[in-house]
Amino acid sequence: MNSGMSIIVRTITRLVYGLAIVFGFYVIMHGHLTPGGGFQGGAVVASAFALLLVAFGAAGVKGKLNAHLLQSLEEIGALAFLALGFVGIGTAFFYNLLANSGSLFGGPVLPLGSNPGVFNAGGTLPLMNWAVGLKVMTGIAAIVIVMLIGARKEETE
Amino acid sequence: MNIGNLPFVVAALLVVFGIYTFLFKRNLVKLVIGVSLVETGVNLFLVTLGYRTGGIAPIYTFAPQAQRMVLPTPQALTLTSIVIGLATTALLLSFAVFIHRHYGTLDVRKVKELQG
Amino acid sequence: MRKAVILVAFLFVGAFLLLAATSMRPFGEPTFAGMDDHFIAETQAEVGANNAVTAVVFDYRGFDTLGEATVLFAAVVGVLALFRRLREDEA
Amino acid sequence: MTALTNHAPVLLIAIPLLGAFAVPLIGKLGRGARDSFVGLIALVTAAVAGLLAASVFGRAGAPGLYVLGGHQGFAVPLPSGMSIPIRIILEIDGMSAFMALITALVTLTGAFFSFSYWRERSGGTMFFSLLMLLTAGIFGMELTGDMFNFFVFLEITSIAACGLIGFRVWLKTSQEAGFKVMALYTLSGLFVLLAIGLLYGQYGGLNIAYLASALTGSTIDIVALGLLLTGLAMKAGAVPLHMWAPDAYGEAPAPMSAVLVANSQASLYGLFRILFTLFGVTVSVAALGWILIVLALLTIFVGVTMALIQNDIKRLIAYSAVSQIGYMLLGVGVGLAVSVAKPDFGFVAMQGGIFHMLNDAACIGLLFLGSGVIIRATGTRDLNKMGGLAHSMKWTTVLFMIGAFALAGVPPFNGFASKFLIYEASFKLSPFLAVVAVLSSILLLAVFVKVFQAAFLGAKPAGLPREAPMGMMIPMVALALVVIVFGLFPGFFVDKIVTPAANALWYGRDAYIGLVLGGG
Repeated sequence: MNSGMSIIVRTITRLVYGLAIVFGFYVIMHGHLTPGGGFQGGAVVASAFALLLVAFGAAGVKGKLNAHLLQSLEEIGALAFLALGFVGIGTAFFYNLLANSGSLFGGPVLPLGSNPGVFNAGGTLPLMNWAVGLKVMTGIAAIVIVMLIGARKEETE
Repeated sequence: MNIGNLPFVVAALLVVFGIYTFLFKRNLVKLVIGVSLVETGVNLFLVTLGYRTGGIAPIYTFAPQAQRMVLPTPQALTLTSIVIGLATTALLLSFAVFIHRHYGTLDVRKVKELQG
Repeated sequence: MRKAVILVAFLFVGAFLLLAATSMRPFGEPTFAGMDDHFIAETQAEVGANNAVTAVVFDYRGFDTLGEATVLFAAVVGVLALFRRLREDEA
Repeated sequence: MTALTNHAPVLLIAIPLLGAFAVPLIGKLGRGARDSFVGLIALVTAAVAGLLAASVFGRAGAPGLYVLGGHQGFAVPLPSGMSIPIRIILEIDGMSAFMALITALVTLTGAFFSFSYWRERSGGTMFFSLLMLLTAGIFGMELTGDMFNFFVFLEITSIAACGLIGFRVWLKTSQEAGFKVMALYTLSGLFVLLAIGLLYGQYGGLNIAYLASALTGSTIDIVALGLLLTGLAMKAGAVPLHMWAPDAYGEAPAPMSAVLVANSQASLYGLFRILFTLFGVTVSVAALGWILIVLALLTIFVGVTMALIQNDIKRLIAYSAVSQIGYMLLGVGVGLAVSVAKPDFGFVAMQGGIFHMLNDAACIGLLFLGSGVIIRATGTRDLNKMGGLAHSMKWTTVLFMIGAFALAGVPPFNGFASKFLIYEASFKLSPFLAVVAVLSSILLLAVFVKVFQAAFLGAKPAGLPREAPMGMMIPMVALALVVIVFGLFPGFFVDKIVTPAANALWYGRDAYIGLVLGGG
């Protein structure tokens, strides 16, 4: 099985995929301040995984990206998101308990209107961004890796 | 008809092209492309709904003062609909892979065990 | 015959959609924006997020987002189930 | 207890979701742990559904609210004095609670049947995960009071259902059916989304009650109605958009076919909710009612005649299931056609149509489970290759017979109770409708006499097929009990649960809107 693409693609991939992952995490982290959020950042990180898969082939990443491990991580992300929904069940499901509470991510936003961005605000939003980000990056990566391996099997038969 | 409504018309045309592809093409992958086209058209339509003339993105970080902002809800809806589109496309393509395994073809005229 | 019926249905749907697109309100001027104006005005005070879209996605319409995450989860489970390793007697 | 009742609507969606997310992790512990976890989740879900139904029917079906994510100020007043709810609201009235009961019944029996049915198969954890997702999606569709939320849950059911239809990847037909159903489900979902976009663009809100109060009957509203009608009729499997339904029911694993019927009924519920509550009096309901009646007659006729010529037992039951969707449409269509004048027989028709949803879920579920047992015992789906099963499978024979009689509307089973209401009321609107409905029922009886003769009667088969294990029998017996009890005491159930459900659609529009927007 011919795994992966030419040396040019592989070299560029080695340079770029780390940057893509870092940028994805940045987008997830600042979801409540800048354009982006859990879904978008997760998709960026997943695209880095997809890039690795395309450049090195299914055999090249074997043992490093395991679909079942990714699926387990995705379940953890989904459960964390559901749990964050349950946090506010004292009032209502999905009640934002942490917003303006003064504790973690509960800071007030000052000044109102245009500002440079208060990171310690948003209540459960940043946490949800993390949960969803984890879920999306692992979920999409799992889909891509499984479909790629399945499709490759097709060609060699 | 109002020429200012062109974005809506473009979105509707995309949907129409998608439905055309879905109804008249013979290749399963092209059917998936047709469904994706309809999806894109609907997403485009949702985004155009939220636009306000001269509006900026509804984000306050370093925003210019006293500007109109576009509506945030359609953007949230579009985000949801994009993820749903990704999910359906993935599943459809998986089915196409398995149909190719079983039937050895992607031609809808030959994939017809289920009739009547 | 079958093809003619499909063609007529297609033309009907297409005309229907274009009719809708041309009779929409003018582009760029939403008539009822009360809900969205509330989101834009209150996102910083109520939720504490500068990004109103994220505030809508995770707070005001958080339940939709749970559903959306579930859709993705369902797709992952579905795809993994299709490509799973089968038992001997099943192949 | 009150806290549990208050949170019941959201728990009904969140508990199956929790189950779906956790099953793959718990499945790593082994099959016993997985099965007991799934069983526990299914039981708890059914208990919560019962609790919710008890509280809703306890207050005679008056609607109740659950505002997600906020306790204060969930509505924004507009300058014109109208207000828009800004958060997602679950709104539960008699009809929603009734549908939740049906779903709980079908998914509970389906899950318990699957424990034995899927024992010797691979991928059990994913199978149960998809089942839980489908359950959560159906509950979400039935309980939500928000258009976009409805769409999201519609898509959850689509994807989970198609994962289940294509689950047996070694069957080429299941893959074909999976592709076909997924493509058509997606298309129908996109039609619904397009309509939601149109309504949002015109009125700036997504809540059903708010939209219902804002609709004016303009061109856009009519286009949106057309799109919703097409999309949901397609997803419910009404003729002429039924081409996916027999494939889906026929190719899915047997217990899942029953759940898929519940899924179609949820789409039907969405259709009724949109026709009665969202649009209601703003459009010409008589014309819409007649459209539904025509669709219903076509569905009944095509379903029954196609069932007559099938030799594949699952596909035969699948076409009968399609025809039963027609009876529900007929009952509610007759009600809708006369809902401006509100004569008594219109309400009776509504009762019949709605009651038939529950009865159909029970007896079609029983038949699908029975077909699963038969196929497992004989190893074939072809009726011509079966025969003599009554010699060794007495229990299955009796249960299958109960299901078939109930489906064909033979007294004293539950199918008769609801079909009789439909015949009676549709006769008053037009005798022709009743004639078609009665004749189709008789044909359906003929269909099942054929099945009976082919599969159960005849000489003893060579390798005597064994009776199904206890784990499959108990769910079937439970469904058969539902069939018999609802058939013997229809008056009681019509009074207690069907009338509030019919009331919610027929009279409940103002109360539904008023509860969200205040005043009303």
